[in-house]
Amino acid sequence: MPAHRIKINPIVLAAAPGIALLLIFFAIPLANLTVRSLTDPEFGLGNYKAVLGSQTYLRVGWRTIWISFLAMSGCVLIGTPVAYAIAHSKRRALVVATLAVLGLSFLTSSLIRAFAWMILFGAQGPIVAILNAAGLDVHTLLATQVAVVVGMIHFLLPIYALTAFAGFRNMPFDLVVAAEGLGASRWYALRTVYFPLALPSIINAGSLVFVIALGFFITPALLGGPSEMMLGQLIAISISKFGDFGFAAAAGVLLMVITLFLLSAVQWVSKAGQRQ
Amino acid sequence: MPAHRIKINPIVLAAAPGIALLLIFFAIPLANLTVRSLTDPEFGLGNYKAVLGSQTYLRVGWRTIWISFLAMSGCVLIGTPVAYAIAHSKRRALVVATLAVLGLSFLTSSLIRAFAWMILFGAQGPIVAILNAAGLDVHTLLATQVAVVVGMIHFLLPIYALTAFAGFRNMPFDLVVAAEGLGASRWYALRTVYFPLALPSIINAGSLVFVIALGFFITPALLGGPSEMMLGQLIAISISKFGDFGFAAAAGVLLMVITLFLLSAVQWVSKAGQRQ
Amino acid sequence: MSNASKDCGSPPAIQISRLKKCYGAVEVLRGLDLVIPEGSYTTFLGPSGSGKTTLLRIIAGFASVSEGTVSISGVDVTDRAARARDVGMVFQNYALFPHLTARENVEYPLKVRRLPREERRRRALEYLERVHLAEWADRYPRELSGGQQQRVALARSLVYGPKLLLLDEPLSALDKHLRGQMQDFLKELQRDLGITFVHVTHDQSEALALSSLVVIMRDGRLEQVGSPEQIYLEPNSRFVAGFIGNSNIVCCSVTARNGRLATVKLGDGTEVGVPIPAGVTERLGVGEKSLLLLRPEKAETGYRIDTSVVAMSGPVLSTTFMGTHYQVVFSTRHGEITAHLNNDYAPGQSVDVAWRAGNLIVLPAG
Amino acid sequence: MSNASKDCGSPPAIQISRLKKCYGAVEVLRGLDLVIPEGSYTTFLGPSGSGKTTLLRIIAGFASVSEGTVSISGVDVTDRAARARDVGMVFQNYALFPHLTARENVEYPLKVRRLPREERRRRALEYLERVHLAEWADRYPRELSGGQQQRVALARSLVYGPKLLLLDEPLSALDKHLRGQMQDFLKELQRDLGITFVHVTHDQSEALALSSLVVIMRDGRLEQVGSPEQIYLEPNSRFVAGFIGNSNIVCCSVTARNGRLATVKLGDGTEVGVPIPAGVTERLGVGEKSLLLLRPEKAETGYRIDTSVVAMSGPVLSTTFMGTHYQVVFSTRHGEITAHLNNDYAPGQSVDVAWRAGNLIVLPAG
Repeated sequence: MPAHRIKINPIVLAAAPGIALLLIFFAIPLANLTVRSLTDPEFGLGNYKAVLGSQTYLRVGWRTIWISFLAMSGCVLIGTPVAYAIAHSKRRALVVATLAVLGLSFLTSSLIRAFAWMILFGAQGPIVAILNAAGLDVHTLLATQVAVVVGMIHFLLPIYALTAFAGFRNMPFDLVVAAEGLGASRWYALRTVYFPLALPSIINAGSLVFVIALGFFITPALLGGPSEMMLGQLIAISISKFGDFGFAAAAGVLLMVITLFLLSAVQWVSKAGQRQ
Repeated sequence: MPAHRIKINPIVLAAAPGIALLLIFFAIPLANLTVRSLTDPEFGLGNYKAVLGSQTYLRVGWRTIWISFLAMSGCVLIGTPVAYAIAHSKRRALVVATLAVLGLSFLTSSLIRAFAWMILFGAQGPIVAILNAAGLDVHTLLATQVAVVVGMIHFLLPIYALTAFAGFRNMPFDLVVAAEGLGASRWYALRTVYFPLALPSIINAGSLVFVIALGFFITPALLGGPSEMMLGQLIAISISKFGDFGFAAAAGVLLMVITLFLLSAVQWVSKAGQRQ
Repeated sequence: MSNASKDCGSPPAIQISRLKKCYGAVEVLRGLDLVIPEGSYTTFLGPSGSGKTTLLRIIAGFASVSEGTVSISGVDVTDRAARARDVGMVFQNYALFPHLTARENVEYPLKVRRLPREERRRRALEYLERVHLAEWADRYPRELSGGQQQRVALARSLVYGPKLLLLDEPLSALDKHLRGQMQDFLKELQRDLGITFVHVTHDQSEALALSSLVVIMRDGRLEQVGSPEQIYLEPNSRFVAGFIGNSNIVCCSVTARNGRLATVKLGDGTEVGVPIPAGVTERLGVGEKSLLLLRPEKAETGYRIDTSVVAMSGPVLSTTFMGTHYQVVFSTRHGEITAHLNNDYAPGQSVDVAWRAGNLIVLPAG
Repeated sequence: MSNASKDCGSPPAIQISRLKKCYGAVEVLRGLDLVIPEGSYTTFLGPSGSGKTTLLRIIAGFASVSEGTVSISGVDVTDRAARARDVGMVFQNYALFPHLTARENVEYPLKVRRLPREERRRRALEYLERVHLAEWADRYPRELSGGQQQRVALARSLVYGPKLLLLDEPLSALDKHLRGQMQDFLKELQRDLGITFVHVTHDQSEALALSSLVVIMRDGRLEQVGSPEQIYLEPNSRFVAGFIGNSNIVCCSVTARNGRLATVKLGDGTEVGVPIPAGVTERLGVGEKSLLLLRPEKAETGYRIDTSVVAMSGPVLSTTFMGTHYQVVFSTRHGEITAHLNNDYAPGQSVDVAWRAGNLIVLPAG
């Protein structure tokens, strides 16, 4: 049909350089990382064997997943009601104040926040003082799993709450009102109507903070000890202390694989649940 | 009026513990930080004098703002057309692919990304090889401002593009169509209709990445040298190398003040511009 | 303004006394008294901002009152939560649960009431059948058309046997053809079930077509309450007359009164005797400025001039074919007058039409 | 189906030939030929999905064609971008620029055309005056009501003097009262300007009230093109008859034909002579199944039974007061019949009404 007209979309033209650059930014560093992990110091799977063959390193891997899971759970438990409240409360002052605190928390450099917790949890910090006054013999809370998880929740909570809020804001709250009109209590309506519809938002926000937690580095480095080491630190130490780029690259690739695997698993389960 | 009824909002009740915890998370560490900066090793403004009194440290402060500004500008220039394209293109495949790349980039740990750039920019990396082949005598691109800015753009671009996209998606694109119907070219319509309406989204996303850049730590530490030191590193070094908590706390408070000041200034100018 | 409560028999479906509703300093309902009889199809009619939806939400229990009381079937429910009022409500956007099928949506209020699964299923299907959707029971809302979603919402609000169904502009999202069908369906449904329907609308023809009682609201007050015939034929005010149907309004003054009959004089000296609507008797004293309403559809051609008609004549400004009639606008000494006639008139042509005294409506000015 | 192009004088405002539009495998316009005369007020009328908005967007240049050509004022513009067609377009949601004032919005097309600042300002104010908004010139769109925004959009589409104005369901967002006012305003504006208006709507009464030419669309095809009177009084098909106005439809068969007159026989043996609408003469052979349309508003009481009327009688099912008339539904041997009568009938009461042969419309079945 000669009358069919093909046009080059000017939008696509305008964005083409940006998208190309993005692909370069995305693909080249990762490709390079993978190559390095397979070739430094020599070609082969040696680096991967070194990571996966060691009980210590495997334990670091499992710990990374476990601590990330704890941090995510904390965010979901604390952050979901907060996100719900700011999405649907009509008290504008409360909503604005909460959003401001979340926004400011998010913008405060993660380093400063980890540092603040170091002081708080440290030997001269107020928490130890309170615990000692209560008769507990504690010298420091630093280098404990509690410190790492609390610090990570502090970092991740604003991200979780703001992401969940963005989803909750589009929730049809009039459905809860309608359910109450049909005789349901607020709690029953939330459980049977709101929650099923909000679940994808909760899963999304949870996956996001989980994945961010997996790659964490500053917070565990400052608040945890050697026995709380996570994969991020392992990579950093391999470079800065031992200059072992190949090993670090292999650990980095493994971290990415774990991330992608867990993310796909969650998405798959969530989709399957919705289909059902 | 006795018939006026006051009810405690159940939404607020549900979220109260979360919001309280959030306030604690937000307020206590920062209060502690401020106290430490004023009292360690002794009460007074000594730590602030140490930071502000030194040419070296002031230069670190200016450099932090300058590098953050460069990184932000890069994000705005590259990311705005990308965000525009994924917000309005009708080619679903392109949109989904770009969003996936942005999402994956965002989720890849900042450490891994900085590390990938270290390899790329390093003495044995491909870029140096290409430059040498082109006859340029370059040993490494590491420890240069270029490396820091490129690494930061890589980290910040997905955040910028996704934030701007969220704003652009709600833009009334039919206004551009209407402007074309009134005789305007696509470019004229974008300039006179789309851009003025999109400006707040661009400013928002730009401020966000700028503020995140100010607190940056990993990327400049790994890709920059001592002459590219930013405030985040200064704080980290003060703690890890010299154990000078008071000085680090003062630098942290100053970083936060700079952040809030620049943020408010941008918001104020942007609001004033809209009023005009 | 209030319509009298029946003393005999069962209590009214809804009784509202001295109801006020404020949002901050804004009074959106300014002291209402209203009785809605059991088994009626009542519409709240008014322009946007008149408070009709707020009144409905207060009856449903979704909004609190600032002053006054609301009784349903004789029980004061002012302080009762929506879920304890046992009324059905159909929302403007239907408010169906998107993650549940049509049947599960209809089962929802029964599940809340802990009915056994079999009983639930049976009754849900029974009500889906009533709204002619039995074969769509397993579809999700997104798989249904607007009209079908509307009917699922109806079934869901009726399945638990409320004595009162509230409908908030239920037809405004439907296109004109479907709206007509749904009007017939709603009217039949109400007749079959025998329960009270209260329906909010801003469309006067919808209100006339559906209801046994029309409540006209304006600025948070009741402007007039009555049957469609009363509202149309005996409006209390210029607002009601103008809101219900299109009218020509001509200034006049009352020159004599004789019981329910007034003699009015137009600007050109014509005098005519007209019946006085029930609600405005006190406000139409001799010598007072008043208004004469001439409904376009009551215009007649070929008449005899005498004291029993008001005649208007002048050159035609425009003629529009409306299907059922021609709408002829012509210029007279009393201003532009519109008449619905059966013949086409060319612009400029002179036309003579008249209204019989029995078809005229007289109203106090202002 | 096509209406003939005038050979004399200026070319038609729009000429569409063999136009097809596909989205993927879906054909939304299935080969249209249409001529819209210069200076007409044309409406595209049809249910949603009939392709009327797509056709308008193709004329405006916002959608491309798959096959065929579009000419505006005799020039083939099929391949021309929207901005080069010099037509005005008013969008359903008005599409005003929110960051510009009313005046700046109206100036926009003049700024695009690089008119000097003074000239721009003068013409913008002139057109704002034309839509009665001169004193609102410095308000932003959000500070204007829906009807006012609508009029700013009109001024903006007219200020650069297009010969053709396209309106995409411009009144659908307004409430019923405002819609009536805007209809009058649009009609007057078109008469004053003398340019061609093409107006998309799904509301048949809007189409009748506004247009000199009605284009009825269905499933991507033109169903009938004609004046409002032709469409209403001589529908070509059951679809058109049903879409324009409400009708009773009764089966019959043609027993004799005599030029433009057919004799039809109803199920009960009644025979009546009826005129044949212009568009269906070939499809109404003797012996063929056909349909008789009885418009409710043409029903009459108090008639003489003879071969010049079709009489219907039966018990009343329901009566609804509609203001201008009572809508009476009654049961007959031919099914349920609706009539618009001047009196109230109680359900169960028997009613006798008739339609004069001249008011009947006969159509081919199916």
